[in-house]
Amino acid sequence: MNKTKAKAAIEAILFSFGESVELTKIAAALEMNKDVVESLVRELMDEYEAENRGLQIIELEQAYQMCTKRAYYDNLIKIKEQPRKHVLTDVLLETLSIIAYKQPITRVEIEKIRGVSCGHAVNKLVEYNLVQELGRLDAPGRPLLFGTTEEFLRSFGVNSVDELPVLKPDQIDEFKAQAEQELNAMEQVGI
Amino acid sequence: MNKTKAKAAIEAILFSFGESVELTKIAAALEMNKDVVESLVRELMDEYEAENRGLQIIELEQAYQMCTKRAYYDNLIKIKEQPRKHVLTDVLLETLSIIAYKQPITRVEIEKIRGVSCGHAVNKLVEYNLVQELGRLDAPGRPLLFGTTEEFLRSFGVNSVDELPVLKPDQIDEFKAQAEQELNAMEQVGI
Amino acid sequence: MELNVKLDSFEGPLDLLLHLIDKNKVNIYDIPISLITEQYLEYLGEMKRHDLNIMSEFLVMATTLLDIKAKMLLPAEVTEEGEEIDPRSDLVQQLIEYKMYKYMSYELRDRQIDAAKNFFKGKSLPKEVEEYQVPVDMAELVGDMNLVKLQEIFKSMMKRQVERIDPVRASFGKIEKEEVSMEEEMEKMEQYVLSHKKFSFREILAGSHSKVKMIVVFLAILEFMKMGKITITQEHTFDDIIIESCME
Repeated sequence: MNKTKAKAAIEAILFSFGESVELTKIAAALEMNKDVVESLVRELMDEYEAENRGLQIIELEQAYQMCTKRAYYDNLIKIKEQPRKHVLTDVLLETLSIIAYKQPITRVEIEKIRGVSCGHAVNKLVEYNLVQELGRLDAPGRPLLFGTTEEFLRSFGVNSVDELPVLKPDQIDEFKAQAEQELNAMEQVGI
Repeated sequence: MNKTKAKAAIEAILFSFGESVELTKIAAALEMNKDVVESLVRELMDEYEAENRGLQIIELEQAYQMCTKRAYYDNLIKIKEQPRKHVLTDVLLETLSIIAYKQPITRVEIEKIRGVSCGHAVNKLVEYNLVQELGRLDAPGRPLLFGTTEEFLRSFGVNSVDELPVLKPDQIDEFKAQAEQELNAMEQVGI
Repeated sequence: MELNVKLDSFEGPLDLLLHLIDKNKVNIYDIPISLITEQYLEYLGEMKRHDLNIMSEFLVMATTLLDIKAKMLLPAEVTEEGEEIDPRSDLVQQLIEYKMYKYMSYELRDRQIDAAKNFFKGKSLPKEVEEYQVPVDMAELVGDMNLVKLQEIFKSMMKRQVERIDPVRASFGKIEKEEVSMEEEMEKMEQYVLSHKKFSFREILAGSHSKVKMIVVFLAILEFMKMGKITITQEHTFDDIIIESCME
């Protein structure tokens, strides 16, 4: 199968399945090497970026999914209802952001950061399919570990948890240092 | 909205519906004249004909639908094939062995031997083409009779059902005697 | 200070503290602990008391604040390197981390609003693909199963069927309630294990004419396994289970 046809086949696959399709599955369907297929998908993604295309291909941790470009939301919403996303309260968002950045994380650890209990919030997030159980921590009581789902990536427009905006746990110190610097600068100018 | 963007919007619309969308609906979404939209859809249809596209747009009485090009059906089928892995579970093997040695046999008789229902197992074996319906028993309710297939003989390396090593009636008596002996032995030690 | 903000609107004690720090325009690294504690307690006084769960979380923080306040009055503790330990440092750390996640949660909210503008679609496989039945790979399905094994399965099943028909009870005219005590069975089993050393699971179950007794026997076996008094082995699926004594 030549490159052009392979890309056309990838387009056909992503379109007809609608949901996210894992790279390994696409590779098997094309009977081609995974790395080659990955580079083809990337080429296709770039081509979709062109102005004359209304669709885009998003990446969700080693899987790909086709969807419309945000720019055409206004046209689409006139004739099609967008399935309602769950409205997340502040509590849910806070809990979710802690899970997203610190996963895998236990409930106790989340509670330590938030200073309040969060069993209800975690359950709700699991119910909304934004958070899932990842197994159990090898520690006394074998507490459950939580992490984010693919639906989380899709709902928040993130390719992978590694690509979450800015701050990562190890950046807290950096953040602190920065704040201190600003503080000193302010003190110097007498604020 | 310029022509390029309008076509991109049409692409987004046809994609998100997946099914056929009436021309009037597309025109409403674009807030453009129906005739103009029609000519744009036709242009888009032509563009989709290109070799590098895996999709096509088909016309259905003043409506349009985006779908996969037939040439890529095989790739789609390959994805469908991937997750399936067939195994003969214990339940299936038990049921199969009863059918093999007691054929022709009704479902009720199989259930009598296994002590549990087996409708699902029998259906699965029929799906795997190891078991087939042989007709109906001339009894109240006219229950179906099941037996093994040629595929079964081939897969298990038998030339004909007659070659199946059969359990003789006196062997069952032997089992019974054995069971009683064991029982007596146990009672002697008081269990 | 005005108390026009209800406690209900805070996510928790840390949230309230951040609000107070912000409101007083003080530096998070140099919290005027007396002032903040005082204001914090004022809020707490205004709190509706009906939800004890929420209340208790706020109270825990209040004690932490009072504890810090007390420590601030004492001479500072010193680390091995001779640095003074700020009693506020743990709280500051916690506040900063919390603040970071709170900030991130706003960022996530924005992203969710944007991402909701992408439309996805469901599966729309062509009919031919949808109706396609995956052919079964017979070689893979049958695997290493063969006629001899199949016959073994059949035999063991016929045997089980015979065993299900209770030969003793069938000869009785009436049904008697059987009292089964776990302790008694354990004792009997222990003796049996001692006297037999090696015996079959089926053999031992055949002596149990009631479900309750079977369950108790089974539990006794599990218990002995747990205690390490016996080991069990089974060569193949459907084979009998062999129980061996480990007791001296």
